[in-house]
Amino acid sequence: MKPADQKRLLREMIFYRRFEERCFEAYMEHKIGGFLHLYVGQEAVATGVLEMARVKHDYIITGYRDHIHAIKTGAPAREVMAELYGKETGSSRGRGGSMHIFDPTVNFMGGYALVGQPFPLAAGLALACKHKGTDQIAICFLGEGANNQGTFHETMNMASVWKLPVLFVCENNRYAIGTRVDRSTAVVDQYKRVCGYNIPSSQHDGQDIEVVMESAKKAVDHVRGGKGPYFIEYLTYRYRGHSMSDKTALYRSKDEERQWQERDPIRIYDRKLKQAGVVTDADIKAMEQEIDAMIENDIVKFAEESPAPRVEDLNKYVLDDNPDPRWIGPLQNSY
Amino acid sequence: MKPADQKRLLREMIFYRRFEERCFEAYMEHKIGGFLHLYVGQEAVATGVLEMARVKHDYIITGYRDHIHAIKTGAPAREVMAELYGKETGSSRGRGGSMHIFDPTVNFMGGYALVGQPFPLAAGLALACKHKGTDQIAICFLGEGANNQGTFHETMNMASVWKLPVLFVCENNRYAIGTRVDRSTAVVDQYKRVCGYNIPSSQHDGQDIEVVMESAKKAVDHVRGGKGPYFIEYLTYRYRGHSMSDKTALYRSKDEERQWQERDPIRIYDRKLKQAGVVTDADIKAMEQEIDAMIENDIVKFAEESPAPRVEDLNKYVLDDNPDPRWIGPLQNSY
Amino acid sequence: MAELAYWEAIRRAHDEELARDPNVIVMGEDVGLIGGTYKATSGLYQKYGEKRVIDTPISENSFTGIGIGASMAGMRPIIEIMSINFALLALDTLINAAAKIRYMSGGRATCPIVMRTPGGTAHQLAAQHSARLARVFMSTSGLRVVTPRGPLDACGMLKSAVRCNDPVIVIEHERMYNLKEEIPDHEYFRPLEGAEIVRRGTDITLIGYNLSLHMCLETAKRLEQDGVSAEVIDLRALKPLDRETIRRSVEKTHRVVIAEEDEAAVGVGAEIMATVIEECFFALDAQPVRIHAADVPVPYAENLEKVAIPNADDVYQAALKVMGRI
Amino acid sequence: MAELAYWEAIRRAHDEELARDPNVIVMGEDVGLIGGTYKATSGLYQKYGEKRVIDTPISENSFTGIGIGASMAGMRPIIEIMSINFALLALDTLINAAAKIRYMSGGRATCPIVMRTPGGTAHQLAAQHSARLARVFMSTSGLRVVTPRGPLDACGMLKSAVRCNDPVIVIEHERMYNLKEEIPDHEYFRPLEGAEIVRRGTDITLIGYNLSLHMCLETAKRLEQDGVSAEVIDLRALKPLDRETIRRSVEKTHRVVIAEEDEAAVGVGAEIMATVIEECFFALDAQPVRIHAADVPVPYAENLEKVAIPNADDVYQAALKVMGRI
Ligand SMILES: Cc1ncc(C[n+]2csc(CCOP(=O)(O)OP(=O)(O)O)c2C)c(N)n1
Ligand SMILES: Cc1ncc(C[n+]2csc(CCOP(=O)(O)OP(=O)(O)O)c2C)c(N)n1
Ligand SMILES: [Mg+2]
Ligand SMILES: [Mg+2]
Repeated sequence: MKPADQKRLLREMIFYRRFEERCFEAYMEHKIGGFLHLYVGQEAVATGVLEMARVKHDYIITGYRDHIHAIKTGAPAREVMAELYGKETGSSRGRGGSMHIFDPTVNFMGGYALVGQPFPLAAGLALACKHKGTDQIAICFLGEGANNQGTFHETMNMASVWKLPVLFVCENNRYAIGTRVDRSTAVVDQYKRVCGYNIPSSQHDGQDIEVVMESAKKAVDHVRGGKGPYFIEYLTYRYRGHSMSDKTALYRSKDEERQWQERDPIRIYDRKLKQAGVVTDADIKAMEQEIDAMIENDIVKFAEESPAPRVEDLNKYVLDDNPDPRWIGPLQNSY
Repeated sequence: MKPADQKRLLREMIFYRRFEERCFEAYMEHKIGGFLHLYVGQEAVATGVLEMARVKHDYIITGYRDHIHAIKTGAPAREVMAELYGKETGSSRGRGGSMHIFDPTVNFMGGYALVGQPFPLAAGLALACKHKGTDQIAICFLGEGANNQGTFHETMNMASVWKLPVLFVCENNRYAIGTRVDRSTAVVDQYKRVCGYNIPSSQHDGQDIEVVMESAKKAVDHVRGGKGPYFIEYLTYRYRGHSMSDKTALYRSKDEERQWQERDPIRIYDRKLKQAGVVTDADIKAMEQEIDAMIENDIVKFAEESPAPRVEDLNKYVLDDNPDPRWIGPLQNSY
Repeated sequence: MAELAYWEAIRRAHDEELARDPNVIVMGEDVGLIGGTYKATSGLYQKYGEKRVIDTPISENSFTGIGIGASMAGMRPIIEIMSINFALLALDTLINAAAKIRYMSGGRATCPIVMRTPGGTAHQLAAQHSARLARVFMSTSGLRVVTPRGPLDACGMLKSAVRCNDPVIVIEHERMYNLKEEIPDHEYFRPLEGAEIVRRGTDITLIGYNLSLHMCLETAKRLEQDGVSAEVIDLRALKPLDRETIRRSVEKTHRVVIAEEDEAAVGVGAEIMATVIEECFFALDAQPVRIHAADVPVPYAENLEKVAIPNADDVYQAALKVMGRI
Repeated sequence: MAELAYWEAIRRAHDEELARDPNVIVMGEDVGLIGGTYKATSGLYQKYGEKRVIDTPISENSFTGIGIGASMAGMRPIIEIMSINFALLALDTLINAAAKIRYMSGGRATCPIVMRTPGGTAHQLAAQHSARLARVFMSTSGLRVVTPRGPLDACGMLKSAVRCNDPVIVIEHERMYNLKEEIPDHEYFRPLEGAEIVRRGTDITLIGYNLSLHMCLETAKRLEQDGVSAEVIDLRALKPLDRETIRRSVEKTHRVVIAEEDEAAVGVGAEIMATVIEECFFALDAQPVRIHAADVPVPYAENLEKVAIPNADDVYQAALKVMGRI
């Protein structure tokens, strides 16, 4: 990989971290409402996997922890922020909020709040790709907790029987809210759970973006190559609570948190790049400043200044707002 | 096994066959309504497994193809027939019909029409056994098609995490209505599908009752011994259509049917017992006559002569008919 | 014009839409090789192949979800759920996903799926095979719900449903698949909105949908012999509901009986009753009456089942009562 | 008497029942170690151990089914579904199994489970976290459905639900968990049936349940200043429904407003409206009115959410209209 790309990836991860932290602040200021699930700690997974995908071409879908997946796929960060602010300029026109970022213009097909629901939707996107004979694939990011849902099993089976071009990315951050994986799951290595579907799978470090990229490339190639689904697991960690109200002290130790802090994906990568002479501390400082300025002056400003949806538009988007009367009516021979 | 027991088991299987065939006739005569799913061809599985269980002690549960499981568990055959006739003396007081035979007095906890629904119910029965510290186990019989339902996955996982005393018996008769197992399922050997749950499993011939009994004994011992769930698969075949309206010619060949007819569980066993000198052709003939007479003169007669439910009782059994007013009311300070 | 059975009309709609648009696919349990439990897709697997007419495993929630996902990428899946009872397993993808995706994406993503399913009590199928869940879909914003009363609507509305950009729930009935009606030989469409006056009258309005519409028609015939002129409305579409047609009719007749096959509590009948009250309370000359099933799970025994579910005579008796004849 | 918050009252009911009967268990996602999303089970895992207070995987349909199976063998499981939205995943085991097992076994098998869940729109949780599904359970025969309005009922009804031999659905509300009320120190029960007149009046009847009851109470206070005496009914139990209390009240006041938080179509309000019509049509002096949410999936944006869901002022305005004051 070229140094320029390495530098870009480092910058991206720092940006994602700062973006999420800025969301946290905005939430504290009551600018953002509802549930807010931050991606802090897991950045290398989405960044690395999507770097290996063909974004805007492949279909991407995930759960409620979706800001970064959307942005890396190509959704404008300011629209994501505007969505969190509940503005008409938001990715989902202010209707969806944090858990439901959508940008079909870049084939980002949404964040979903129901744990496990994206599995079949992803397989359906893949079915469409296969049906149309394109070389697109679908990529589904979900947590390890989601794998206990019935849709996991049903979808893995159908994806395999029908050889659908879908890559399942399991972000195993060890917890589903307060439940540690071994307390809810008989086989804790998630990649082993697909053995009953004839789907190849593997497990990798999710904190080292180079490991992520290398493994993701193989998985993407497999799927794009027409060999059917692939299931890839990354071991990672969320540094913050599950959502804003969550107190991690109830279910995990400070010690454990500290150990994972040492495996911070940004620190791992910046150390690596510094050692390789690709970046200096000064470069990073400059990056951070540039990022913070951009977040304030572009992203947050855009969100702040954008208009809220008009209340007159409450009923928009429930059904097709301009339906073809041939299918809808009115019925001729009635009153 | 003692010859008397062998003879008894042969007689049981012949009885089950004749019972089901008599149901077929009664359906043709419009004495039985609704859906009717017959067990013809699969007799060795329920007979063999339940012979190894402690019936009336263990909990048994299954799907809609449930007559024989109920009878072998101890539900009086005449009550089962009366149920099919929709009579007040039926196993379920005429309210359930063929798909919903219940007899909790012998711990037969029902037949269910929703494919896959009995999985969690069985695990729940097992949870109760474990909770109370008895040496009871729960046994769940279901078809291979049911294993594609989300409840399979969810339940296997929980049964394993909580080490529940439950035996899952998969009756793999190769078809789910008209869908052959390989057309719906990525891994057709059903016993391999539990690899993701840390549940031991095995596959056996379901047509030879001695094979069934031997393998079931090990499985039952495992579960009763406190080692957690076990999943056992039997390869079997239903000779008739899925239900009465089903035309098998749409999805399987006469040739295939003929091959399986040669593996008829009753013929396999009677040949074996004749060779061993346990029974003679004359014995079998006598048995058949005795069975047919009993079916007509006792079972069918009972069903025919029993009264239908009273229409005044329509609203009985919706909720507890004699609730404790302390929990139900009336509320004192209202009108 | 040829006379077709209800199932044949559905089959024809599938056939025409499959032939026209390569993005139309059919999915469901046993819809392919054996042509569907009620033959509604028979021969299509043989004609269009297993990639277009897809036999699914018994995984209702996820094969519905796969249909939804495919529709988001431009496909037009027609999903069959073999019986509405099994739809309870698929409500997460139908209600939490399909019905809400357009709204929560601010109109940027759409789910043009069709979900067809027979709902209703057939003959002695007992509690787990007799659900009548129209009410659940009717109460879900973001869905369209239609209930074709016969072959004409069954074909014409299904075709409209496939073309429409919204998720459409088509509720059929096990006891209607063999019902016959003449339908045009040429391609035609029937709209997804609008109640229909299927019989004009002046003295009382009988409102039904799906199977219960036929109870209303039978009642109207009997009432005629009693000298009562009944107007019969087929709701056709439960969502969106055509309140206007109901209002106009009741303003004319001043009397109304609503017939449905479901239990009373929070049923379609309750909503129609509320609609009548909201639209024309002061036009009423008699208390509106709803006919519905008993508040019990459906029993197997024939005699119990018979009293548990409503029939045409129940509607007739109610109409006489509303007319002050008894 | 001590003042307890709603969540504390629920916690106390759990605690008392767990202490009394070894067959009582609690199951749900994160109900154990961390004590539940709304703290309603906090401390119980520590007190009763992981065999009695069970953290489940995210498998709603099956952990509910496991609770049902256990109840058939004599246990008394209290199942928490973290949000009513997720209950759509468990409707097969709740509606196709729990609600029907007693009936279809001819009374030979029973399912004495309790399923607790918060239903309603909280603050900006958007379409997939704002469901108000009381209607779905209310329309299912074989279930009991209760909606405690405050700590007194929350504790007393939950205890009754655990003792009762039927499956009971307890619908709470995310915006009520911190609501406070004095409740007795000694053990007490509140019945699972019966609407309650929570305020007596003579001019108009306001009917609500769960959160909407509080809108009615607020409205009654405002109406008092206008010289209107409002009677307020808390339905408390949606199934079975206390039709008698509704009838008596409306026969006295001749006017009625029904408030609910759900969308109108086939909602609880429709059923109450139909009940009023069936019970006391001729006693009405004005058209009954139902207050409800807009027919849209719940939007995230604060301003849109505000207009999508009803509030106390909507009930007040409706009452004025029914009173002929505007
Ligand atoms: C169907 C459903 N059940 C429960 C929840 C509540 N819930 C939200 S997130 C979550 C944990 C999910 O854990 P995991 O899949 O590991 O993802 P992570 O949050 O760790 O990224 C739960 C239980 C939900 N949103 N949907
Ligand atoms: C949830 C659900 N989906 C679909 C059906 C329709 N159905 C009834 S039996 C059956 C096939 C089941 O096959 P299998 O589990 O192999 O059992 P078998 O009939 O072979 O004994 C299907 C699809 C149903 N009853 N319930
Ligand atoms: Mg996780
Ligand atoms: Mg089978």
